Amino acid sequence: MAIEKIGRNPVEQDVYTDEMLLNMGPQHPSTHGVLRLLLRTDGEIVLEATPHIGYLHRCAEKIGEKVTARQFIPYTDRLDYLASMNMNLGWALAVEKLLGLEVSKKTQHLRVIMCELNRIASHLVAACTYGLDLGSFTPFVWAFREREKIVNLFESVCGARLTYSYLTVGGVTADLPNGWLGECEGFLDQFNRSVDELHALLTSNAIFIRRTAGIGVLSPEMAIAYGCTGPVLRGSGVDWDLRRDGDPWYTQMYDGYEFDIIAETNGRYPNYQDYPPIPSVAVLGDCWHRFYVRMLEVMQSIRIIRQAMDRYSSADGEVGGPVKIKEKLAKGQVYLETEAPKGQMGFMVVGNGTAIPWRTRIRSSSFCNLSVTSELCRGCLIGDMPAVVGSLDIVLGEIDR
Amino acid sequence: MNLLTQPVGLTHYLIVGALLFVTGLVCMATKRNAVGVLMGIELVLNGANINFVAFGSKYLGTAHQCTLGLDGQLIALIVIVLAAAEAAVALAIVLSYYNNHITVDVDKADELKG
Amino acid sequence: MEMINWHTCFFLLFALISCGFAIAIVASSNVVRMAFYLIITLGSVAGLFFLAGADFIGAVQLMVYVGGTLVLLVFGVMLTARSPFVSMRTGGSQWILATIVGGSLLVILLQAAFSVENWSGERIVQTTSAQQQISPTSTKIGLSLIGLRVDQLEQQDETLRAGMSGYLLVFEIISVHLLVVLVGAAYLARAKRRPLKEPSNSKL
Amino acid sequence: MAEYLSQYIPYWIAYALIGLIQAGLLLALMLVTVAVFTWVERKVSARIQDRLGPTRRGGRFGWLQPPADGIKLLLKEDLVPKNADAFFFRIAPYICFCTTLCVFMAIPFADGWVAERLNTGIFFVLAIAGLGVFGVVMAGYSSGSKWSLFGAMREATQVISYEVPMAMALVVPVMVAGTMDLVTIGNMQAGWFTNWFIFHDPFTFIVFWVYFTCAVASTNRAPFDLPEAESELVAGFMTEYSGFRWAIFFMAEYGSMLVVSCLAVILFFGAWNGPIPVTQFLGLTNDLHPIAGFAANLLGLANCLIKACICMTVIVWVRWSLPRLRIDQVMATCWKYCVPLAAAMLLGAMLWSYAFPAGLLFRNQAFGYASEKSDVMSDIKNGKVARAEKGGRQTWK
Repeated sequence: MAIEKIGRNPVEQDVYTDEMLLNMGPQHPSTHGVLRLLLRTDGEIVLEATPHIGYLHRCAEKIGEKVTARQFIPYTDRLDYLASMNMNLGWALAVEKLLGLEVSKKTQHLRVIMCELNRIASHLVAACTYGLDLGSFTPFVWAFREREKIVNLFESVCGARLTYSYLTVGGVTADLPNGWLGECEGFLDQFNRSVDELHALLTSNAIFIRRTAGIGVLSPEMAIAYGCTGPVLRGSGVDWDLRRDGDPWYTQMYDGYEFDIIAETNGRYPNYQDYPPIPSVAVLGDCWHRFYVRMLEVMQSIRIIRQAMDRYSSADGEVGGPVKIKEKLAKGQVYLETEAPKGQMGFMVVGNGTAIPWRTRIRSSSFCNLSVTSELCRGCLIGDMPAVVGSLDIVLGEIDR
Repeated sequence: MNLLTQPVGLTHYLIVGALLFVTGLVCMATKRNAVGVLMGIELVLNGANINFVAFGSKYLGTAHQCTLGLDGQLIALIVIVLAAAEAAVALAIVLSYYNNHITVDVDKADELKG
Repeated sequence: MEMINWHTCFFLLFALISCGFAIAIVASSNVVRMAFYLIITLGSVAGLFFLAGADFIGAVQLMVYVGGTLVLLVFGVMLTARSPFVSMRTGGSQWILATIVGGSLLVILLQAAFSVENWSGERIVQTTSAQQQISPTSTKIGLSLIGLRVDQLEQQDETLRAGMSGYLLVFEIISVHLLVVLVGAAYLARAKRRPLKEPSNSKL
Repeated sequence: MAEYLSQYIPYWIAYALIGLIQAGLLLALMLVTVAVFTWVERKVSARIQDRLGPTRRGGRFGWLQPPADGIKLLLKEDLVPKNADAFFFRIAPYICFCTTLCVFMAIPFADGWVAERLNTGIFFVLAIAGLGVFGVVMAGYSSGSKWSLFGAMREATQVISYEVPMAMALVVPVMVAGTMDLVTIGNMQAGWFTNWFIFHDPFTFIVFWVYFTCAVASTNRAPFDLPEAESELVAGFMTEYSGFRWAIFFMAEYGSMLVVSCLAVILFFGAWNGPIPVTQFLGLTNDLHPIAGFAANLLGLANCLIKACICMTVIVWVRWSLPRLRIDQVMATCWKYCVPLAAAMLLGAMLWSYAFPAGLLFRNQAFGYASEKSDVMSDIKNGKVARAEKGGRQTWK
């Protein structure tokens, strides 16, 4: 492989230096948990990056075969602990599909509110820790301030601030408390301004653009070949979102909602005039685009939540409660993927007529997204490593399960 | 004679200069590492520089005799600049040699072809 | 108690540091340590320059020599410091030969240093260091380099003064020399585009 | 001072005593600045980030946070890794610290208030400040950690590269002043703030920003904090350091921040002269009474330090606002922007001083601009040059 091929980095090799094996992690500030990247470097140039995972393995799938379907909900919280609501939803929908249990419309709208709120929270963490990876500390605190408000909303709903276990098989654990919708409305009203602040600090910052544009370019073909999903896939310009394109059992939740799938088509994003322009140095599929897609998806989530709140308050009927804890599962198998903030989260559950699933399997979006790391990092600089890994937005709890 | 109360003379400087010069020479002769040889050269140049500056100094007991005056300092200045140039070229040669032979042992540098 | 001459004290301090670490350079076989010893040696040589009243030369020594050349040297050391070359030992015979040659040279030089009576410090009129007004040299040096010898203005001998016209030519030659060196060094150590090795499945 | 004391005690003791007092004062200044600025940095960053910062130790503003931090660091275990080159590992922080402290020797804080007034002041400061890199390289190399080594290599490349545009940028005010003596440069800017060198001409104004960029880079502050880039190199050259030795590095960093800020103030922002020449209006000079002169100097000291603190606060502000550059971008910033810009400004300032020898802005001649030139320059003006030139011509024939 010639030097031209290692890409856009203007670094030439001038001295015969030793290759160095470098352990980035598992205790490293920018690997987002306990990821270990084994780097083979020549000076500052990364020749090869091999992710080593498994430091957070907790046998989640095996546990799923030892407890009943409803008892497994708290374990799903701990998969992607930054988007527990979406994890709950994925498992709940899969089990409900196996049970053939359809929840009420009102419950569905409530679930949409929660999932989209949690998507905002997850994307905020992704965006702010990305700033941290690039050495900018302030957006981290600003984004966490906003996330804190979402977490407060969740806390008043279910009492927990990280592991909610709120969406459960059969519905939700409890209906919304009084006045919650007003609080949520208040949050959304002031949230636009905070997103603009983040755009100013990161998206349109010259240094941020120089650090991310053109780095870690993931072509659409490669993204599809590696099974990348979520913002990573859409950042490469693939118009694919399970909320629109997924299993009907899942997409019926979003029936009639107006929202855009954030993916670049013909060099433009939906509603592009409302957001900072795409810098000329950015290449489709680079770190900047992945970041940008997340920032724009946050705005779409706000749209969805506003619609969902209207529908929730106008919907008749009751919100569904959880099923019996030892609800017997039907015989058969169900595999359902949902659009979690980090990508497609798939749950497979095989029932054999007892309350405890015979088989539980989880398809992790971060796992597939992480697998492109070695491809993206080949030939980049050590300074680009946090930029690339951070833009994939991985959560080790989900990868290691 | 008390070393601490006696003013410094030219001799003092000359001794230091001589010592640096000789250590530099020994360094050049004994080191096998090319960079080590380079360090010897730097020492030699500094030993010489000390002499130049000392002979040009007004404070070292030569004030009333014919001294180098400012010329001593100017020569020292020129030596420093040339030493920088020399080090740059020598290091470039060492690195080039190292690139081609993966060694910096001067004893192994016995072929003219690069 | 006799007055302690601080000038001498500092001279002895710097002289001991520079000589001691110079010997350490020769004695050490670890090239990285040698580089750091050299830094200390040359730094204290700058101190000796200051003590000799050559403040400009001392600053140049620190800036160009220690701050520039030696960083380059440390770079060279680090770039070539693969474990077999960090410490390369020298044969005993070379040591003996070098010591004999060096020792005899040292004897000659020391003999020369002590040979002139006027060069030893005892002849100097006792002056305290505070009374020695350090006259600025940087302007004079600067003007000498552009062809004006202001320190020779009082020179009575007309022919001598004519010969003291300055270092303009030298300055020019050195400038060109530096340019040539810059180009040459860049050429010698230029980026060689060598192929990147194929990735292997490296394991730790 | 030493002469005054020598009436009572032997001169050589008085000399040493005065030296020690000066060193102690400078050390105290540096340590106090470090302590204050660790607190300021926490508070400023907290304000930028909608936080409160320290609030517990020492009242509601957390005044006692720096001493608390210091005690905590002192009590921590002093670890030396097994792979480390123990001797170099141990002395490296002190090298950083000592070089920073040494620089203060030549920096004046008020008219004549300088430990050692050097004719080559600014040159000496640059030379010594450049030595700090060895401490870092030594620390990085001797730690026996790859992250530290990377940090050291980055530090070496970065600092050496940025010394070039920094020196070039500083030559501009030196050229305007016609001397490298920092005290003289400071006194030349007496009077209204229009006399400050940053307002001398457009080129000095631009070159200040070049200097500021280089200064931030040479003190390893964000966005140029690559040698200790947390998210890339864990903590760079400081990875293996703990407790007291780490604190020494920390103090050296803040000390060098103070150095570059003081240089900026002395060379561009009128040194100890305030924006309004209050002392001159009041006639507070040594001619009036030594105490008046002392008071004027005290005011000057406050002026100088306040301006330096503002400069440091700006550096802090920059740090908490911007992401970090990549190493090749740092180098590009140096060689592609700072060096050409500094060179162009140098040329421009030279031409400007030919075009407008008296200065273009309303320069107040009454306050002694250009009254101090070195003796040699006046020699030249007094016709001695002609003789020298004559001698020169004869040689070239």
